[in-house]
Formats: sequence, C-alpha cells, structure tokens
Amino acid sequence: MSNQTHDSVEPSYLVAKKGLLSWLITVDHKRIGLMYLVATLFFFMVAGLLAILLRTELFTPGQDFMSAQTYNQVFTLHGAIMVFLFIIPSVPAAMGNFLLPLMLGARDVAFPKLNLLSFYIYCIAAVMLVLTLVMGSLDTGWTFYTPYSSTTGTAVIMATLGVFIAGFSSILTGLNFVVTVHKMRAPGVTWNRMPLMIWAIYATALIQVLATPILAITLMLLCIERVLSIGIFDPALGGDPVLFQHFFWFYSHPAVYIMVLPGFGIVSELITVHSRKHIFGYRAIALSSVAIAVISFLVWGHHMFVSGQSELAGVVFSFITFAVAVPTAIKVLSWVATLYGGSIRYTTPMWYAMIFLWTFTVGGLTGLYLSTLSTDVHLHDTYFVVAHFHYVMVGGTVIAFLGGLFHWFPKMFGRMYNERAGAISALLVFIGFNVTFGTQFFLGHQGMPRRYYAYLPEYEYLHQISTVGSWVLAAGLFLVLFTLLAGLKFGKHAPANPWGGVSLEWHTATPPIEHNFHHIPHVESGPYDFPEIDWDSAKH
Amino acid sequence: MSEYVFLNGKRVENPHESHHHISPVIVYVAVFAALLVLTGLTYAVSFANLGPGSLPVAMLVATMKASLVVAFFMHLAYEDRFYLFMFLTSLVLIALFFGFVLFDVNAAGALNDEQAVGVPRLEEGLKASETAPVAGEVEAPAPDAGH
Amino acid sequence: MSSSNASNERPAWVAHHFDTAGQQVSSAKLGMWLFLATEALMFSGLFLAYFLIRKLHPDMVLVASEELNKAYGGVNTVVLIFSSFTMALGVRAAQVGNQKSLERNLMITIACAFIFMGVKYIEYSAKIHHGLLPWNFFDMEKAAHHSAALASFEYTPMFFGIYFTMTGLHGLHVVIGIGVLTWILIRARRREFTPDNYVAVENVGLYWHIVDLVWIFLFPLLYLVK
Amino acid sequence: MIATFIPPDKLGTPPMSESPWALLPTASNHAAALDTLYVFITILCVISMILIIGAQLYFMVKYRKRSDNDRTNPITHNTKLEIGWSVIPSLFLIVIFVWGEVQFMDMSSPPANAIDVRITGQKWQWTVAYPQFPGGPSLSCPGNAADCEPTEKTPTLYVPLNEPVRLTMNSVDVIHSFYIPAFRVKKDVVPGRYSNLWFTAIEEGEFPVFCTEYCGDEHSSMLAKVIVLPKSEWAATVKKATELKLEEGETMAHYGERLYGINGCAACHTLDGETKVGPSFKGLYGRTEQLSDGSSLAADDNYIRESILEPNAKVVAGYSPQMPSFQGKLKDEQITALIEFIKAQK
Repeated sequence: MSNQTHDSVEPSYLVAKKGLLSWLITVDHKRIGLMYLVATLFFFMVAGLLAILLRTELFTPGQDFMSAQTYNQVFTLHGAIMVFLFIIPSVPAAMGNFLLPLMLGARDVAFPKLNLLSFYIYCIAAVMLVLTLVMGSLDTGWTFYTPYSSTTGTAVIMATLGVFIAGFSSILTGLNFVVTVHKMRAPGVTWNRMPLMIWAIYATALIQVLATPILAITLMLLCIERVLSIGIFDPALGGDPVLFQHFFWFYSHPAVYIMVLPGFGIVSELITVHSRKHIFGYRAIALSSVAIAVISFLVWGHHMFVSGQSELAGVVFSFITFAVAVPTAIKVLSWVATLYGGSIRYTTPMWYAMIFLWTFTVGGLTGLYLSTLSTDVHLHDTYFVVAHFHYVMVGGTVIAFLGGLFHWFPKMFGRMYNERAGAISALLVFIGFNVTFGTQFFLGHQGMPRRYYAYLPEYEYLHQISTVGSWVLAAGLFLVLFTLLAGLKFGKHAPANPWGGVSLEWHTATPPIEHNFHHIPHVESGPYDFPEIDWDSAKH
Repeated sequence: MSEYVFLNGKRVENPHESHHHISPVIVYVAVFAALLVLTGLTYAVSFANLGPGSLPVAMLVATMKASLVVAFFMHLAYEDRFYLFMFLTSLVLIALFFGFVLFDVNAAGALNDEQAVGVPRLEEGLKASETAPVAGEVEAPAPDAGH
Repeated sequence: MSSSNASNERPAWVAHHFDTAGQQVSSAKLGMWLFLATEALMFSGLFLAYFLIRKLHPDMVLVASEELNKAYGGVNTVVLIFSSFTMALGVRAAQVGNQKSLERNLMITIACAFIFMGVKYIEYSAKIHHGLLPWNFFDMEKAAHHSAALASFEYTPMFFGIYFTMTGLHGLHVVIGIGVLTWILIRARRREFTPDNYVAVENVGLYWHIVDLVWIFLFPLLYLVK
Repeated sequence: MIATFIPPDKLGTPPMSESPWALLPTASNHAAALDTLYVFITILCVISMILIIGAQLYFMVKYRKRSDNDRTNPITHNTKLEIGWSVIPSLFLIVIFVWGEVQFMDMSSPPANAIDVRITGQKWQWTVAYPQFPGGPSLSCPGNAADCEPTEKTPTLYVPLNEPVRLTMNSVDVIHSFYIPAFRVKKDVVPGRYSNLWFTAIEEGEFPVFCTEYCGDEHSSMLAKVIVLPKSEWAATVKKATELKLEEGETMAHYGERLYGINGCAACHTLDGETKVGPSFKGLYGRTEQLSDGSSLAADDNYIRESILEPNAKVVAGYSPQMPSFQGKLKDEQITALIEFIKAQK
C-alpha cells in the first residue's frame, strides 16, 4: 500500500485555505461535496417541517388550522423541495462528490470547474423554487399534471423554471461522474476492484445523464403551454393530457432510481465494513445496479394504469415492472447473506444499515401490490402509494444516507460523534418511521385517497396514529442533527481509520489532504479484503 | 519528476504523446458532396408523393445523412468504441420513448371501438358541437359534420 | 500517424489532476459526447410532440405545412451542411496546425450561422405577418384571408405552436453556437491551439455538427411533409 | 375559501370494516375476485419478510463481534444459491402478474348488456345522468330522506343489484378520477375523451365515491354516493330522483332555486354577495356590468340567457372565462326559471 509517512505533515482540505471566498470559489471536490451537504440538509429540514405541518393538519377530519388552498400548496412544496432539492442531489452530489475521487484513487473529479458550476446552478434553482412561495406559491402537486398545471393561477412558470435549472445541475454532476469513473481510476482499480458504492453512483450518473433531458423538455413544453400554448396537452386546443403523463413519467421513474441506487451503494459499504466480511456476490450486486438502471427506462407506464392508458400498454408495463423486482431482491438477499459468518460491530452506521434492511424490504414488497394490474386499480392514488414510496424513499435512501453520514463523518471532519446518541437516534427514527407510514398502508387499502385535505371520519383513528408517529420521526431526525453538530464541536479527534475500512478513501489522511493522495496508490487487492477474513479456512 | 506513469494498471511508455486520427481532406469533400446529393433526394422524396410511405423514406434519408455526419465529420468511426455505445444507447432510449407513447396514443381509441362501446374517438372530443350527453335528450354523439 | 512528442516531460496545458495528456483529451471528448447525448434526448422530446400532433391531426398538418416556404428551408439546409463541412475542415486544420486555414474556416462557419439566422428572421416575420402563430397569438382573420384551407381546420395553430417551438429552440442553439465559435476564434487568434492541444476546437466542432444534425431531421419533418 | 366539505352524516358513511385489518366490504364482482389475489400477495409478502428479517436477526445475534481477534468467513459468493434466489421469486412474480393481468382484462371489457350511465366530472362536483331517464342529474338527500334543502343534495349513482352497469365518463375541465373503494374500481376521468368502467353490484347498501386525481382546492370534498337497490325498486327510484320539472303550484323562482342547487351553480356563484369564482347573484339582475372588452351592458334576461349557453361570449371584467357551457343541459323552461330565481336575489 502507498506509504503514509508525510500525509500528516500537509494540512487537511478543511484548513488548507482560509476564508469564505476560498470555499465559494473552490474547485476541490471535497469542499463542493460539503457545500452540497449543507444545502441539501437545509432543504431536507425545510421540507421536513412542511411534512409535519401536513400531518398535524390531518389530525382531525375537518379543518384544523389551514385552508384547503394552503394545504395544497404545502403538500406540493413538500413534494417538490424533497424530490428536486434534497433526495436527488443529496447522495450523488453531496457524498458522491466527496467519496468518488477518494475511492478511485484520483486527485479530483474529471471537470472540477464544471463541478463548481453545477453547484451554483443548483443554488439558482433552489432560490427560484423558494421564490415561488412569495409569488403565489404552487398548488399543482410535484407532478405538475396538465390541464390543471396549465390553467391554475399559481406561480407554475417560476417553479418549473426552478426545476428545469435543477435538472441541469443533475445532468452536469452525472456527466462529471461518468467521465471520472471511466478515465480517472488509479492503477490497479479495475472494474471488478471498485467499491460497490462506485458502481451504484456510476449507474445513478448514467440515469441522470440519460433521463433528465426529457424532464427539461417536458417542463419547457409546460411553460410554452402556459405562455404561447401549443395545445398538445390541452384537450380544448386539440391535444391530450395523458401525453403529459407519458413525458413526465419517462423521466420521473428513472428519477426514483436516481434516488434509491446511491442508497444501495452506501449500504453495501456499511454492511461489509462493520461485519468485517467480503461482500456476498460482488458481481451480482454490481450488475444488478446497472440492470436496475437499464430496466428503469422501460417501466414508466405503471404510474398510469388507470389514467386512460390503453390496457395493452398496461400489461406490458406491469410485466417489465416485475422484472425490476428481481435485481432488487438479489441485492437485499446478498446483503443479508453478507452478515453470515461475520464479526458484526454495532456502531451507529451499522444500526442504520440494519433498519434499512427492514424498511426497504417492506417498501420493495409493497411494490408488488402496485405493479399487479388489478390490485393497482384499487390502490392507485391512495395512501397505500404514499406509504410505499415513503418506505422506499425515506426508508431506503434517507436511512442509508444517515448511515453513510455517520460512517464517513470522521473522514469528512476528523471528529467522532457520540456513539450512544447515534444509536438512540437510529431507534427513534426506526420507531417513528414505521408508526407514521406503517399505518398508512391500512389507510390506503381502506380507500383513503391521496392529497386529501378533509377525509371521512372512519380514517381519523389511523391518521392520528400516523401523525403521532411523524412527531417521533421528526424528533429522531433532529437528534441526528444535534449528534452530528455536537460531534463537530466537541467530538474527540477521529483516528485515521476508525472502522478499519480497506477501500482507498481510508488509505489517506483523515480528513484528507487537499489533493487526496501524495503518491497515486497502486491497488493490488479488492475493496473488501479485511484482515479478519481467514482465507486459508476456505482451502480445507 | 521522471517517475513512471501508470494508467489503469498499465505502465504508459510516453505518457504525454497522444495519437489522433487525421483524415485526408478528400474524405471531407466526398462526405460534403454526398450530403448535398442526399438533400436533393429529400426534396425528390417529398415531391414524388409516395403517400403514406413518404415519412419512413424521408426519415431513412435523414438518418443516412446523420450517420455520415456523425461517422466522418465527428470522427466517431475512429474514436473509442465507448462513445459510439453511449450515442447508440441514447438512440435506443429515444426509440423506446417514441414507440410506447405512439403505441399508446394509437391504441387508446381503438380499444373503445373494439368493445363496441360506441364511444366517440379522440378527435371529436367535447369541443365539437354535438350535445353533451348529460341531462339533455340523448342521441348517439353523431360525428360532427364540421370537418 | 501520431505526433512525435515522445518525451516524458509533462506539457504545461495538462491539468494537475490528470496523469497524462491522453487522459485529459479523452476525458474532455467523452464529456462532450455525453453532453451531445443529452442534447439529442432533449430534442427527441420535441420530435415526439411533433409526431403526436401528426397522429392526432394528420390532415391539418399536411395543409398547415404548405405555409412553410420550402425554398428558404432548402437554403438553410445547404447553408448548415456547408458550415458543417467548413467546421470539419477547421478541426482538421487545427490537427495539422495550419493556423491560417483554421481561422478562415471558423470565420466561414460563423458567417454561415449568421446567414441561417437571417433566413430564419425572414421566415418568422412572414409568419407573424400572416398571423400564423401558436394558439394565444393566432389571428384567425389574417390566416383565413391568407389561405381559406387553413381556416377550415379547428386546430391549425397547434402546428405553428410546434413549428415555432422546434425551430425556436434550434435557432437558440445556433445562436449559442455563434457565441462559442467566436470564443474559439479568439483563442485561435491567440495561437492557443497546437497539433497536440486542440480538443477545444474539436468539441465545438462536435457541438456544431449536432446542431446541424437536428436541422437535418427537422427540415424534412416540418417543411416537406407528405 | 374553506372547502365546502360535505359532512359525513349527509353522505351515507360506508359500512367500513370494523377493524383496519379487515378488508373493505366486497360489494362488487371485481371486489370478490380481487380480494383473493390481495390476500395471496399479502401471504407471500409476510412469508418473505419472515424469511429475510428472520435470517437477518439470526445472523445479527449469532455473528456479533465476540473479540478483537475474531476470524470471519471467507465466503464471497455461491452461484447455486444466487441462481436459486433469483429464479424462485421470479416464479411467484409471474404467478401474481398473470393472475392480476387476467382480472385487469376482465375489469376493462364491459359486457354488451350493461346499463349505460353517464358521469361528468367538473371542478369539485360529480354529475350522474341516466340516458334512459332523461331529466336532471340524479341526486339524493342525506340518509335517503324524502326531501331536503336543494344545496344539501349529493350526486348519487343508483345501481340495481346483480346487474352489470357501465359508466361512460368525461370531464369538462381538469383530470378527475372516479373511485368506489367498496367496488375496487377506479378510472381517471380525462377531459377531451371518454373513459369507461363497469361493475356488477352484489351487495345492497350505500358506498362513498371519491375523486382520487388531484383537481384543485376542493378536491377532498368532490364526493358522491352509490346506492345499490333491488332490481324492482331501481327504475322507480331513479325516475323520481332524476325528474326535474315544474311541480304544480310551484313558483318559477322556487323551481329556479332547485335548478341552482342541482346544477352546481352554488360552486361558483354565491347568493350573499361574496364573489367565489363567478359574480354573486345578489343584486345582479338589472345592474350594468363592465365587460372585460371595455364595453358595458345591463344584466337583463337575454344577457343571462346568453351567459348560460355561451358563458365566454361576454365575460364581466375581472373574471376568468372558466364557466362550462350548459348548452343542451338545460331546457328553455329551466333557463327561464333560473332567470326568475336570479331576479329574486335582491
């Protein structure tokens, strides 16, 4: 392995340059990653508070403290901010930026200046989306379905332009990562020796590059529809509104895989490092990431089974949607198999990985109800769908993201967090999450429709349980924030390799020096060859 | 620093020497001439009123022109195979997107007729003058004679 | 035949985070090809919108496309193909280090781009004069006065809606092309490009060829509809 | 404006299953077929959860860290096992897919002899009409009372027991979605095209109808009711519910008031002067109105008649042309009654 002698002499990337300007015009992928992290966590809190507002309003069937219009605006902004400003950029841009070059043994991403440009494009998009609050807000739902979105009076154009620009930031990040993975790998880092986190981020970057342009054109057509009105989405002018749903979901279903694939990458890292075991079925997991990326482009019609799409198309989409379930099942089963014969250390990241396995499996299995044609007719646009995608998004990506945050916190800041507080936060998040969204499965199968401001009193009992659960979840998430902030301030200095990881990012200083490695490392072994594994026992 | 430079595990002899493909001028002139001829062909196709067949043929000619430009003007023929792979993947995605959406628009009206539901097709829609079949006296929504 | 710079020392223009010149050039080109894939995907959305309108109202599209002036469309196509040709020659000139031919070809390409926008301006003003615009600005009397056949269809403005969107977005890309080509011309004048370091010229060339490619598909679909 | 939420007791609350874990009432042929598939998938999911989470918990306890010099198992993959756990789930998936697909095809092909009912979705109100019983939209009083305030009536779909019914649906403004949880049927109601949905009610009673495609402010109060009646009573009840004519001795103004409630004018035009979406009727008659194109005219009989038939011809300044046309929905006599009613609003 590369020698570590004079790593400690050079200052870490955090202190190498001083002053706010050194952060704002940095081209160092680690600093850009941190700036993304701060921005996305901020928007996660904003949209999270909107979610608490929603849940508290739904505590009783009638009107509690906001009018129908305000409620519609709050759930739209909760959806739009969470999707476009938090969950898509969070893992790829925040953690991906920080880890990709380190794990590949490169000094930086392929196009550092483009990396900074995509951060500022993200900031412009964020400002525009938040500005819609002032300009009459947005009440079309994050899906912008026409003809409602092309006729409503709210600030749809400002919001769609904001999302249009956020799409560019996503394309440029994806493009940067694909080129980095292809061209910047250190000597010895072959495709089969890359950590699975890189495979997941590579598959995500491919989807970002190939799917987001369709979102750009869809939103541009919507803006033109409102200003000049071509009419292809407006029935009165000779068009058909179902076409907008085709255009929109052709991007948005691959987008949900942009959201969840990086979470898979993190979990592969967490489980292997903390159970000191080689990953089970490396090739299967790596290829299933790419398989999911490919199939994700073929299944968008399962959002439209009851939307007036032809039945034949529904059958084709339902069949291909079942095909996505297989690689996902392979991943989950391989992770559980990795635990076999391990020496599991229950640190906070490992706790998050363990509750990920529960929440994501529930999310995945409930997907079966929605991809089967006849049950989807009953469950479409009810709280069952709300529960399903929260189990996959919050239960999948966000819990993996929190686990990853705790796992690489020492590497990012050089400090350790309080282990006990981390474990308690994991427990709170687990209980709060399951109470909030577990009850919503039953609400959905009872027929409670989505995006309802006032509901029939039969649903009140379940809604109240769900609202209480959301408060517990909020408490858990705030505890995570305080634990990390406290760790930043009072945490003791982290050792160079607190978890004993063997992938490249653990071979350089903690926190890493400005250009990552003194000498480009030469890699001879895979990312999961831990010292504890006794290879000779496999001989006899 | 004269230390040897490695790239993806293989030692690189002279790392900063780069080899490019430079095609002779005649290739460009030939491709340019071919493009002009094909543009003329596009004109011919449109005036030869082949009826329904004119769109596929026009698309074929345009694809030939496009592949000429991509292969020779953009040097894709001499480049690393991965660029070609990326470009073809995006074309496959486009074809998929078109295929499913046009199939669905086509099938939407057909299924209604097939079940003899007697539901007016998409074109008539509601904007046309036929009486909305809600409260007033009902007669099958006659195809309006306006068109 | 490869350039003869076989020595090991590192040229100045190789960025710090790249190990070899070849790595930097191929990264730049792969990045450009990925960007071109996104451009193609974005325009595909508009082409799908066009095909949908053609499927929803086939006869209207045939009549409405007669309004477009085939001569201007043809001129524009030849102008763009010629500019693509000179662009390719420009890239070749940069490869062999022929400074004069590089600058001349770049100037011709920029000139062709201006001609293209000029013809576009004439076409647009003719349409605006006849009131053939998307729905919100469509003027039924002027259109009917201009040609009776148009007024008989109910959804005619839809064709002009997609016509202005497609040619407008393409025109915007031509304008961006002019800006980028001028920037490369300035750098060429400052003799920044050598037979080893010309990837910027090649990338701009790739961008210009894609803009030409989109027009190659756009022209038969909009102008020569049968 | 606060959503005019139809209080639940007015809306025949559905006989919900006692506990959230029991299934909804199975009140249609689709519901019965679907619930078996629903239970099958649930069993499959529970078993897979038990297997996966059970294995996870077992490994977590058995292979927890004992000491610092633990030695871990060198296994990196096991092709047979990996093929096994790819093929076996796929078999189950294919079974579920085919079962669901067969039911879906059955759901989307209505029988020829089905009773035809027309549903129109409009921003925040369903309108149910029976081609066999031409008249007004079919409404019913809460709790199936004989008579009640016109504005309290809920749109109601009367359905005969054990008879296939086909709904042909259309929307006049945005996308809505007609959803009857007890029948497990749902279909988006798209403007500009007809969508259809069919079922056979197999259980008597009242069931709620929801709008499940987000359609604006009062999306959550766009409710309706399905009442399943024995075949014998069905025809008479519908005839009575949809008849809409001037009773003897009823003044034109009162008839107009009934029309005002039934046709959903209340959703946009109030009677107390507060402007909702359209101008309020209070003191409207005879007042000179400033139009959006600058001209102004007195709101007399023929202006109101024209505004009912072609609402976007002369729009009052400051209002957006959103009103759907009632061309063909209202007979002349009904329009006169409405005008009388508006005159009475001083």
